[in-house]
Formats: sequence, structure tokens, C-alpha cells
Amino acid sequence: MELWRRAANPWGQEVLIGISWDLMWAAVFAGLAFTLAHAVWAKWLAPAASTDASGGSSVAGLPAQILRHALSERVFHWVMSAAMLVLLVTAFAPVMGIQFPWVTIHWIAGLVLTATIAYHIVHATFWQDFWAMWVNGADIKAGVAELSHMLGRNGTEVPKAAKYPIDHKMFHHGAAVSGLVAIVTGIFMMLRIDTWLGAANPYLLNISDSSWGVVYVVHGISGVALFGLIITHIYFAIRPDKWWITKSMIYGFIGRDKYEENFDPARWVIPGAEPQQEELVPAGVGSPVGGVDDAAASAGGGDPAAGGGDGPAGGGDATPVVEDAPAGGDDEESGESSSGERTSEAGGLD
Amino acid sequence: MAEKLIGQDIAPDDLHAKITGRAKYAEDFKADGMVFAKLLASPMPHCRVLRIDASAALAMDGVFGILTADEVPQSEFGEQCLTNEPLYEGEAVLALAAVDETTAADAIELIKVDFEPLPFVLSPLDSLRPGSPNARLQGNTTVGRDWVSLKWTEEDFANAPEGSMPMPDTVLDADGEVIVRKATTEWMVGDIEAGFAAADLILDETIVHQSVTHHPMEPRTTMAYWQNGRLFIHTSTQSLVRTRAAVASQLDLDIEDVVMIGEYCGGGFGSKIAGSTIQLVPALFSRKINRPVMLRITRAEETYLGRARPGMQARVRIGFRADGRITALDFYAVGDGGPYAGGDQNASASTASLTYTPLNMRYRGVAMRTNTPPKAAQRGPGGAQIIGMLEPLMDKAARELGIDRLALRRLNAPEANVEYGPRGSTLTSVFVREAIDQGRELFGWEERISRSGQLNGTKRTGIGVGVSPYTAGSRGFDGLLVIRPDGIVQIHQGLGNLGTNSNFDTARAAADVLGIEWDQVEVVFGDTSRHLPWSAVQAGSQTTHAHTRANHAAGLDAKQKLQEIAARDLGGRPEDYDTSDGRVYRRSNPSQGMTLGRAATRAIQLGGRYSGEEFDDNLNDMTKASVTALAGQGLVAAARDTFGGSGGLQSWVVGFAEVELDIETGKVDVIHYTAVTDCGVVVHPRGLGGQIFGGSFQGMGMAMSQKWVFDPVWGVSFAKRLYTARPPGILDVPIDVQWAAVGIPDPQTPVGAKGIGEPCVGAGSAALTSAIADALEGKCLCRTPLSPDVLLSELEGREPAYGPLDLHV
Amino acid sequence: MAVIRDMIPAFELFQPTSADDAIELLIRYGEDGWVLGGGMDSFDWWKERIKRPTAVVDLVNVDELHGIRTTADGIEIGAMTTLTEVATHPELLANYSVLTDAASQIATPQIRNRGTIAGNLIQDTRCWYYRGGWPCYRAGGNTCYASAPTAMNREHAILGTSRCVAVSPSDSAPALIALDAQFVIKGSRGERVVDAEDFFMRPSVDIERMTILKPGELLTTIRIPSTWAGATFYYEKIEDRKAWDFALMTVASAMRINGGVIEDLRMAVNGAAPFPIRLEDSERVLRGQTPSEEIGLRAGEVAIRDAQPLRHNDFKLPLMRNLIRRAVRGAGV
Amino acid sequence: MSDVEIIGTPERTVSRRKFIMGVIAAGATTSSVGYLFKGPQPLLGALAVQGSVERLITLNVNGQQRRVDVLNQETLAFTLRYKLGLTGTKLGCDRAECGACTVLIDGVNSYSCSVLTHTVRGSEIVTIEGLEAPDGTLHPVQQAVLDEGGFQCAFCAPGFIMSMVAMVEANPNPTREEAAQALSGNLCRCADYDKILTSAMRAAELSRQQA
Repeated sequence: MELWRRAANPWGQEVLIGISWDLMWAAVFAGLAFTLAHAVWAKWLAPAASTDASGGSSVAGLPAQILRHALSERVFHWVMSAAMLVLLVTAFAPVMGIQFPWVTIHWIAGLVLTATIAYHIVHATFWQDFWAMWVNGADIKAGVAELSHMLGRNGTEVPKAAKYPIDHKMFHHGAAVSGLVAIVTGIFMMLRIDTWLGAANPYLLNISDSSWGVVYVVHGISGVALFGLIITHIYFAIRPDKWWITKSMIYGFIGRDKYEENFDPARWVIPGAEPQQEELVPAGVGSPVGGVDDAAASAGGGDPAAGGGDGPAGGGDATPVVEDAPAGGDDEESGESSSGERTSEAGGLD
Repeated sequence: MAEKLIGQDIAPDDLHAKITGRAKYAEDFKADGMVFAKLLASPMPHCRVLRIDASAALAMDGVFGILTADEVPQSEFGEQCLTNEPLYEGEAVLALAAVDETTAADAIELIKVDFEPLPFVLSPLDSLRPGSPNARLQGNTTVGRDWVSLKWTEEDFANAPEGSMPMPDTVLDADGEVIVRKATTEWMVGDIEAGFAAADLILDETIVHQSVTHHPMEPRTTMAYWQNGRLFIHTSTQSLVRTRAAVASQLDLDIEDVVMIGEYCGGGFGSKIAGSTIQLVPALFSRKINRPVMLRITRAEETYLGRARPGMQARVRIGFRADGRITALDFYAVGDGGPYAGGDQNASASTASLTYTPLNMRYRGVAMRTNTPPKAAQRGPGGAQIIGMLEPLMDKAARELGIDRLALRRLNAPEANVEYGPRGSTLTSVFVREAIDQGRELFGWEERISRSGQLNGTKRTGIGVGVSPYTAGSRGFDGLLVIRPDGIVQIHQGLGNLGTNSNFDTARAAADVLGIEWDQVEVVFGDTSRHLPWSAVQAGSQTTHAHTRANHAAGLDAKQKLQEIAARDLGGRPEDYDTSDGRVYRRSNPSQGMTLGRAATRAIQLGGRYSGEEFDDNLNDMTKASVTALAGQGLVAAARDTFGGSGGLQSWVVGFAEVELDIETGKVDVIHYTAVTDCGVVVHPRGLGGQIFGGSFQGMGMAMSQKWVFDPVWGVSFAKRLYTARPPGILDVPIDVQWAAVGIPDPQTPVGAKGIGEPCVGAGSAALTSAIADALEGKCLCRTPLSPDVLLSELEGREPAYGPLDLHV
Repeated sequence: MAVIRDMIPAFELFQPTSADDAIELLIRYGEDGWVLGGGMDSFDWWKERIKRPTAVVDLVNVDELHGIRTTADGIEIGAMTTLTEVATHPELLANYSVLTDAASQIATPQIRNRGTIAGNLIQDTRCWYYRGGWPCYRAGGNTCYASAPTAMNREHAILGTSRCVAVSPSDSAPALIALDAQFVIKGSRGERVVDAEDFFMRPSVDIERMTILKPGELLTTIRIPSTWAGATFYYEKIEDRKAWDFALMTVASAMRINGGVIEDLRMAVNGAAPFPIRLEDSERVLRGQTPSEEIGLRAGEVAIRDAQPLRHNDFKLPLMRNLIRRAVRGAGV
Repeated sequence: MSDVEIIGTPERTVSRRKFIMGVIAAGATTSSVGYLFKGPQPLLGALAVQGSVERLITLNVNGQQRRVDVLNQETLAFTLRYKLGLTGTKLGCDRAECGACTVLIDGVNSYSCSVLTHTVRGSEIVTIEGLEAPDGTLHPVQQAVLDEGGFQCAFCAPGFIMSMVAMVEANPNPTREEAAQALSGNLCRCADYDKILTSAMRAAELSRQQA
């Protein structure tokens, strides 16, 4: 298998021009192999559910439906997913033999992705709990325990997760790094095609052709990495046992039972509910404040009622962030009211 | 009495071989054990070789070794056949020899060469910009023998009007010493400012002339081998004995140890005057690996190694009096000399000076080096460029002054007593006004000019004229002939054979002295082992003049000896005898005489100076060696041209063209072409016609289509294939053509003939640039080539296809 | 690049006698196989050593691919029919002269004598950056050198570019598009038939191929329907030299004129885009109109509306406009 | 000496034995002159696939059947010049851009640099050497060129003459324009086109007289 594509430049010097498409197939293979292995493992080999010392959580005051993803996050997630999917399809389908005019779609989708990521970075930095995605000691401990458990050490106790379990966080970081790298390299690459930025000019910025090769290779690697990550991501999203998480990215909520089953209330504090432990988030950042104004639809589906922007909004307002769904739907839809919205939730690439 | 051979149409002796495929060019030879060499060429326009790893190539079966730059003669300033510092893309770095060419090509690909790119420059004007790269590590031009880095200032560039070439003045101190140099050659005749002050019309134009590759049909292939310390070399060269001398000198060999075979040369046009640098590779390689080496040059290699006409960026200011007389000509040119030479601009200046005899003239030229393939003389070097560029400006002046275009040219054309150029050069003769007058009649000027500017459908008629001179001869070479006992007169010629027929046509001069028919003549040429005399280089259109003289001298020597032999045997004085129809006979009693064969037998018997045992001391050493080798084979005549003369030789071609310019496509059709020449006595009419039209058509190709293109970022050439270089084909030249010669003998040469190869190119080119400008209603684009894109952009009033100083497009 | 290649690397050579055998061989060798028709493009690539097929399938002995046949609804030209045969065929001369005009102006007599009609359609672009072995998009690289602001791109495209700005070099293609020809493609899964204008690949879709042919497929037949037989044709090629040179631009049109009105027409140009383009907008302008200078000019202007010149090919805009005018004028203004 | 590092030199001396081995490897022992090409050794024999060509072929050149060992990738120009010694056919560009290599293949003028020898195995090939009659009588085209003073450097002449032969066969009564069209696939850098056209017209005339 070749890793890189090389070519002689006009002066006969060998330069990188991109990754070998073998790498794409490797990513496909790796992604599918992982999902297959996981599926097999999950169906036949997975040990029984771990026992958690704390047993089923029981938190007083938990609503029946717990908001996991605010509308803005969900909109962000799906717009970004769409852009990412378009990018991956436009990048790899032609290589796989499905041919269509992909370049313009690809770079426009790239711009959309860039915009969503930019929004997300700003949003996560200033309006969300930036650190919620941070991998901390507890996460690592939990991750190690989870791994041990998966490897069949039945006795291992797997601690319950914070709002984002370590695997979600690792995925987020992997995707974030790959995505950012793809975006930065992709913007450079736009100089070499006709775009809104101007006509193609391979000599802009005076970058040597070997450096350009590195840009293409890095873009290719990040693309291939994203390809692999997205395969696994989609796999988990459509697994029935994870469907409740997927649904939370659609409707915003998880059921109380899922919360109690999977999360450590001390590590994912639901405002309004009684925390049993000190919250773990660093001081000064995103105390659990309210703000989901725009709660969405019924967990049971069917009735797409919009949460009112009126009631529970307001920065620093400690009103319960969650109402029982379905919420009254008499207010006009408003997903945008949340200039003061502050939650402890990092929007997620869940 | 036999009719004089000079002036007749006689098919050259080698034509039968040429049309039956028997004629062998360098590539058609093979020798026992011959191997093939291929070149590894530089991919970069300027770089240094750091490391060569040939181990994989040398390990291949059938590979015989490599030859590197370290193993070839070094040269401090000039060009080496292989180099470790390539100065242009395509310059040869090393050669590899193998059992066959495919193996050689496979092996070359396995050689790894590490090149370090170095700064490069393609356009000569760019190298004058402050802070710009130089083509050579030593500098970008030479003054005397010293390399310098010559730069103009931002101010110099800013001072030129938009799109015009700057004309910065060299700064001198009170004693006339240079303080700040701006040009490498400067001269002035008269007072240029006074000239402009006296002018009623001043034209000021920036002009750009492309470089164009020679592209002879036969690439410069060479095959060489050694026998007992002697080099046998088959090569494609314009000259023969002079190329032999050059090879001997480059390889530090005794000239007698070089046997050069070059019976046929598939075209040169100035690119193979003394062979070529690359011909040393098979010679050296063969010596190294001790077997014959054939280096077959490919068309792409020919583009790189094969020389090109230097392009130039220039500006000209011309002052005209109301009557059309040129009062001032100020010419400033930056020439593209490639990496090893200085360009053609000095020759352009002197050609302008001769053609238009301006009352006052200033010339400043900058001889720049660039990282483009090497430049060399190409048919009418310098002259063809400047005539092609200036003739439309003459038309422009005539148009503005309201005078006849031919009259303006005639008024400014030189007369017999002309003095031109910086040193007041003179000519043996000049009959250009006669040529203009004859052309006016033959072309039907009055009728055709009345069609100028007429629109027929979408085609607009343009009428053009180009008056083009160029050098046409030299003096002082040797003639050598042997009258054999069988009566055949064997005339030895040391020239090359590139299709000008010089070997055969100039031999007629000797035959005419003896009064013999052509079938009694056998021309010996093409192989230095056949004992050839010292000759002119086959260049600069010298040979018609130089070798009719040399052969005339040899003929006179032979005749003298025949007369003496006859007088000795038959009585009387030598002057009583004449020669004709294969006999030497008594004038008073023609029946008293002997055949040339009989006289030859007598010469052998008499020995001494009659059979070549003794000879004049003023002969060249090579001729002496040849005479010595031929001694005893018959009546040997050898003489040097001592006829003398004062002034230079110049021939003229006045070309007239009618074109049709399609105003919707920019396409030009050449409807008609007439050429009238002043080249003295016509030696071979059909050959002359071929030269006139061939040269003119080459000039038309240069004016209209021929390309020389580089990518400016990588310095890599594109027009290296024939289909991208676009030399003209048979459909691109006019079918309706005619020529005539003034035919007045040059008074200073016994035969009266001058050369003709060079000036035709400028005439053809200028007739077209002039006609196209006429079809553009007087608009002079002042650049070549005037291809459809350039013309259509102009016709449609769009932005010009190229910037006013853009070169290499 | 200055590496002088020149000698053809070794390959295995096959001379099958049927199209099916040829296809089988081509499938066996896939990307390493090479179809040899007239060879006028192939030799160039081989001698430059830029393309190095393992196996060459020479179609010289495939008789079914040779020749011109009159059919019930038009005429069929075998892929291996030489351009000379096309240019001199009586039926084509009589009824489809736009094609014979095109074929007779291709390159040189010798090239027409060996070059085939399919080869003329399939040949690779002559962009000198690409042909020079530069690692451009079309060569699998990541750059278009020819569209750079410094580039030498006089011959390049003004329309339909997408990263690549090379032009299609085929002179016969616009004539066949004007004639509404169809191309029969044979592959391992049987035949497919495509319209002439759809045969040519857009660089936006696949930048490395000039046509829709996939490895293992052969263009076997060109079908010209009788629809346009005897129509009013116009063909013009503008090139630098009158022999050898590839077109700066060609225009081909077929018009059905009735009562002084252009009832219907098809018009195409080449040399403007990376593929021969059918001028549907110009056709719309002209359909139903009486040919005139004004309408011709309008048809020309419409065609170049979206054209984007590079640094050195701005002249192609007026050239294209003027050629369309001339085609209309050719219909008898 | 420069400071260029050269790996591989001083190279091993190539022994006589090595030379012979090289020649054998080049697959050229069957022809006294044919060592221009290296064969595709790895494929030979191992792949006796149906439809693949044999190397030893019979070529009909100038009316003679010539047995010749031809490599797959060999062009007709190379076979003619280097295997059959017919050096009258010239290589000016080797790229179908000059016409110097023009020969007749089944009576049709073609660039011999741009056709595989194997492709024309069954064809009649005529080169410049094949025009002259055995008794030395020139072909009317050759005679015409001789009459008109022919070419200049004449490197293009064999190609032009072959095109003229094809022309007089196809169109024995051409106009000057038609003759130019017929010869437009041949380049003459001496640009002796006027004389060439005159020769072509004379060639047509002589051919008509002979017919």
C-alpha cells in the first residue's frame, strides 16, 4: 500500500502531491472492521452490564425528560453533520467511481463547515461550559474501567459518566482536530481553484510546491481520519442501544431513566435537581444555570411542540431548565432567544 | 568555346544521391561495435549539480559508462559540451552509452542527479531591474573580458513612459570615463539632438522581437570513433574544414589527426557553422570507452542545444524631414544572448545605419545573458530583426508625411559612396535603388498599392515592402584542383554541404577559367581525408563570393600551368595558348594543342609545381598538406585568393508582399510575394530563386507564426516541438511568387558574384510586418510574431494579447 | 521537463481480430492496457515515456471497426475508419459535408491517412503543461499551472473550465455534434449509445479523462442520423499554421432553413472549452429567425456571455463570437 | 575536477564478455544491424497469449519479402533504418511533425515514425530506395525533382518525394494549390517550397506522360 502520492515537479524534483487513495480504502476498511468487531462483540461477547457502586441514581427533583442538547446545539450539530457528509461524499465518492461535479459543492460545504465550527468555537468558549468536553482524571479512570470491563473483567466497576462520557469526548477531540486541520488546509487549497476568493493561482503566498504537497497530504489525512470517525459515529448513532442518545440530538431530551442509568448526577448536574456531590466543573465557569428556553419536542415524538422562549429564559435565572414535555405550544417558535442562554453543556459532536 | 557555366541552371552533382536515398547524413552511418549515447539534460533553467549517482544505471546490462562534465574540456567563459552548472533548461549534464538507445534511455532514468536550483532570468530587460537575478553567477553581461552585474535604477524605469523601454544615459566624467554604465556598446555618428531638432516628424516606438529556434530538419547528430590515435567523426555541420579545425583545437589534437566526414548536412541556418559543442561528446566518449559512439540528437534536444536567433527588447526614435529623409535615428536595444553570447543588437544597429543612412545616429546596446537556450547567428543575424521591425515604421512615416512608401525608402537608401556604422564602413558596391526600382515594376506597385486597405468581405488588403541588406562575402581563401590524366578536372572544396550548393556552384568559377563543360568536372567534398583546401566557414553568405574567387584563382593557376606545359611541348610562349572544351591550344592555330588529360600526364612527368610537389607559400597549412597528399596525381593547381578589394560586401533583397487580413479572425493570407535582389552576378539562377524564397519564407514564419515560449515561473520552455514552434509549412507561404536579380556585377571581384543567403530573411519578414501594418490601417504593433491572437485583439480593440515589453510568448 | 525520453519502453502487443477479444484484453489489463488505433496520440505519450502501458491492444486487424456503411436511418462510421476515408467518402461529401470539411482540415495528409475518426475524438488534450509531464490536476496532481496569472495559456479554454483549463483538440467533434451523431460504446457489459455531446468528459466530473470511456471500453461506431442530411452546413477552423496545428477554435453548424427562416439548427464549437460545446443558447437565439448580421452577432454574444478569459486567451472571445456570426452568415444573410 | 560527487565512476571497465551479454540481453543477435532496441524480456515466452504478436516477421518492403526481428514497440522508421539498412527514410522529429520519415504503406503516404512495424506486417511498404527501377531509371517524381533542381539540404526530400508519389497516384492533374495541399504534411526548413511545388507539378506532368 502506498501512503503518499508523489510526482516530479516541473523541475524533476520529487514532491508530495497528496495522500494515496489506498488510505481512503484503509479508513473505510478500518471503520467497517471496527464497527463489525464492535457489533459482534456487543451481540455475543459483551459482558453483562457493569455494576456501579452507586447503583441506580436517584436524584430528587429530576424531570421526566432531561434536556441534553439545546436547539442551537442541535441545529449546529445537524448543519455541521450535513456539511461534513457532503464534504466526505464529494471528496470520496468520485474516487470510488461515482462521478459528478464535486469541486464547487465541496468547497462551499467546506465554507459551511467552517462557519459552523467558527460559531461553535465562539459559542462554546463564551456561552457554554468550555470545559465540559475536557478530559479529566475521572474520565480517564472511567475510561480505563470501561475498557477493563469490555475486555471481560466482569468484576470491574465502571463509574458512571459525566454529561459526556470519555468515548464521546475522545471522539469530539479527534473530530475537532481532524476537522480544524481539514478546514485550515482546505482554505489554503481554495487558493488553487476558482472560488469566491478569486481565480486560481498556484503561486499565491509563494509557498513551495513541496510545502503545498504537505498541505494536500495533511488535508487528505484529516479527511480520511474524518471518514473513519464518521463511519463509527454513524454506526453508534444507529445502534438500537444508543438510539436514546441519537434521539437526544434530534429532540434534545433524554429520559429520566437513561439519565439515572448512565450518568453520575454529581458529574452531570441537572439544575433544579438535588446534586448529591459537589459539581466537578471548574469554578467560575458555567454554574448550572438555566436557559433552555427553546426546549423542543416531545420525547415521544409525534407532537413537535416548541418550547416557549418566554418562561424559563434569562441568564442567571435558576428556574428549572426542563419542563415536562410536551410543553405548551402556544408560543411562536423561537430558537433564537437565547442571547443570555448559558448552560453547562458543551454542544457536542455527539 | 564552352558556354560559361556561371549563370546556368545545372543540377548539383549530389542531387541524384539526395533523391534516391543514397545521400548519407551523419545519422546514417554505423561502425562495427557502435554503441549509442544519450544525454541527461538539466530540468532547471539554472542550477548546480551536487551529486550524481549512476550506480544503478551502470549496473544495467548493456551499459558502457557515463561521461561527465569533469571529463570534458573546460572553458572559463564559454560553453562546455557537458556542464556541472547548467545555465538553461535542457543543457546537457552527462552522457551515457549503451548497446542500444532504449537501454540508454532506461539507464538514464536510473541516474539520480541532485540539482541545486539557482536564480534565473528569462527576459534580458528583467535582468536589468534593480535586485533582479543574473543569468550567470559571475554577472549578467561582460564589459571587455570582465563579467559585470549591470543594473538600471528604479528611476531609469520610472522615467520611461508607460509601456516604453527605458533609455538611460551612461554617466561620464569630464574626461569621458564611465562613472555609471547603462549600456555595453554605445556609439554615435553626427549629432543626434541636432538631428531630431531638424526633424519634422519623430516616431518613438518600443519594439519586441522574439527569439526563434533554427530547427534545421536534421538534428545535430554525431558519430565518432578512434583509430590509432586519429579521430574519425561523422557530424552534421555547415562548414567542413573549419569544423575540423575547431574540433582539433577543442580536443587539443593535431589537425591531421581529425578526419571529418560531413558530406551532407540537413540544414543549419547558422546553427551549425562550426558544427556544435555537443559533437565533442561522442568523440570524447568514444575515446573513453574505446568503441564507436553515435549520439543521435532528438528534436527536443535540438530545440535546447540547437541554437536560436536572439530576441530583443528595444526602443527606436526616428526623426524624418518633411521630404522623408531620416535626420536622426536613436536605437537602444537590450539583446537576449542566452547564457553564452551577447545577442544580435550590434548587428541590428549597423544594418539600420546602412539601410536608412540616417544623417545622425546614436546606438546603445545592452548585451544580456539569460537562462534560455544558447543563441547564435541565424540567417541575417540582427539584420532580419531590425528590418522586420523598422520597415512598418518607415511606412508609418510615409503615411504621416504623405509621401510614397517606396520613394521614402529610395531616398534613404545608400549609394555607392556610403559610409555607415560607427567606423564609417564602406562597400564594394550597392545597387539597392536599382532593386527598388525594378521591384516597383515587377510587383506592380502602383496597381497593388491602390488596393491597400480595401475590404473584400471580411478580408482587408495590405501591401508591404522590406528592404534588407546583409553581409555577402569575404576574401583570402584557397582554391585547389587536380587535372587528372583521364581529363577530369577534380575540384576540391572544403565547404560544408547544407544545400546551398556552394561546393558545386562556386567550382564553376574554376571550370569557366578553363572553359570546360560541367561533365568534365568532379567536385571533391565532404570528407577531409580527401584532401581539401582551406575554406571560409559556410556562414554569413560568404562562400559565393569567397569561393568563386578562390576557385577562379585555382583555375588561373591551372590555366597558367597548362599554358606553360603546352608552350614547353608545342613551342611558343604560354600566353599564346588558351584553354577550352577540354583542351589547351594555340590561339593562332587551335588544332595545335593537347587535351587536359595529356597535359596532366605531362605535369606528372614534369613534377615540381606542375604536379604539386612544390606550391606557393601563401597557402594555408591545411591546403599545403592537401596539395602534398595529392602531389603526383595530375596537374595540381592551388592558389590563394589575392585579388584584393576594398570595402565590405553586402547583398540586398527587396521584398514586396500583398496580404489579406481577415478582420474577424486575425488570420493573414499572403497572396503574393515579389523579391528583387542585388547580389552581383547570378551564379545559379534556380539555386538563387530557392535561396531568395526559402529565406523570405523563413522570415515570414518569423513574422507570423514562429514561437519561443517559456513559463516565467519555472523557466521551462514549451515551444520545443515543431507543432508548438510553428515553422511555416507549404500552405503558409504564398504560391504566387516571383523574383528577379539586378544582375550588375560587383566590380571588385573577378566573377562579380556576391552571397545571398542572409538578406532574404529580413525582406520576407519585413514585407509581412509592413503589409500587416498596412492592413491594420497603419497601426504598427512592433512585435513578432503577429499571430491571429495578437491581430484579433488589436482589430477588436481589446487589451493587447501581450504587454508591450513581454518577451518569450 | 528537460529529461529527454524519446525511446518507447517495452510493452506486450496484441492484435486481436474482434472487438470482443480486444475488450477482453483491455479488461484483463485495466489501467495498464492501451488501445492503439491510428496511434497519432499514442506514440507521443509513449515516446515521452509519460505513459507506459504494460499491454497495447492494436485494433488494426479488427475488421468490424473499419469502414463506412449506409443504414436505413443514416450512416455509420467504424471507429477505425481513417480521417482520409471520412473526408473523401461520397455519401458523406454529398449529405454531411460539415464532417468532411472538418476531417479534411485535420493536421496533415499523412496524419489523416493513419489517424482514425475515433482517435480524433478520443485524443488527449494538448495543454503543454499537461503534455510536458507537469504534475497538474489532469495528470493526477494538485495544481493547474496553465491558469496561473503568469502562465502561457493562449491556446487554453475560456468556457467550461473547472480547475483544468485545457481544451479539447478534436476538430471532428463539433461537426458530429452538429450532426446529432451518436456514439456506440462497447464494453464487457454490452453496448451503450450516447449522444456525441455527452461523450466528452467535463473536468468538473473527471479531470483525468477526456471522454466517458472507461478502461475496458471501446468506441466502436459513430452513427449519424439522416435528420440533418443535406442541411445547410458551416464549418470553419482557425489555426496558426494551415497544416499540423490544432485549432485555436472551430465552429460547426447544421441548419434547416425554410422560407428564409432557420427552422432548426445545431451548432457547436471546439477549442473554447475542455470539451466540445454545443451552443444551445445561440441555437435558441437563432431558431425561427431569419439569418442576418444582427441575429448572428446576437447569437455570438450570447455564446460568450459566461466566458472567462485567462491572461493570454482573451482573443478567443471575439473569435468565438465572430465564428458564430460567420456560421450564420454562411447560411446566407 | 569539480566538487560534484559522482557515484558509479570510475565505472567498471566493460569487458568484451559484458558487451556480448549486453547485446544478447538486447535481443539483437539475429540481425547484424539491429541493436537499437531492447526487448520486453520479462514478458517474452512467459505470456504466449492468444493474439499477441510474434517477433520474427516478414515485411514486404520495396517489393521484397524481408525477414526481420521486430520488437513490439518498434516503429516502422526504426525497422527500416536500423534493421533493414534503408537509411533514406529520415527522422526529423520522430513525432509526426515534419514528414521526413514519410513512406508509402499500401500506396498511402504515412509517417513511418508513428506506426508500429507490427501494425503494417501485411502491408506493402515503399521507401525512397524503392522508387528507382532496377536498371537505374528514376521514378518520374525523382526525375522531375532532378529536372527542377530539387531541394536544398534535402533532408526532407525523401519524405516529400514519397508524398509526391502518393499525390500523382491520387491526383495526376493537380493545380498548384492542390499540390501544396497534398504536400502539406511535409516540412522543409530551407522553405524551398516554391521549387518543391514546381517539382511536384513537373512530376505530375511526367507521370501523365508515362501513363
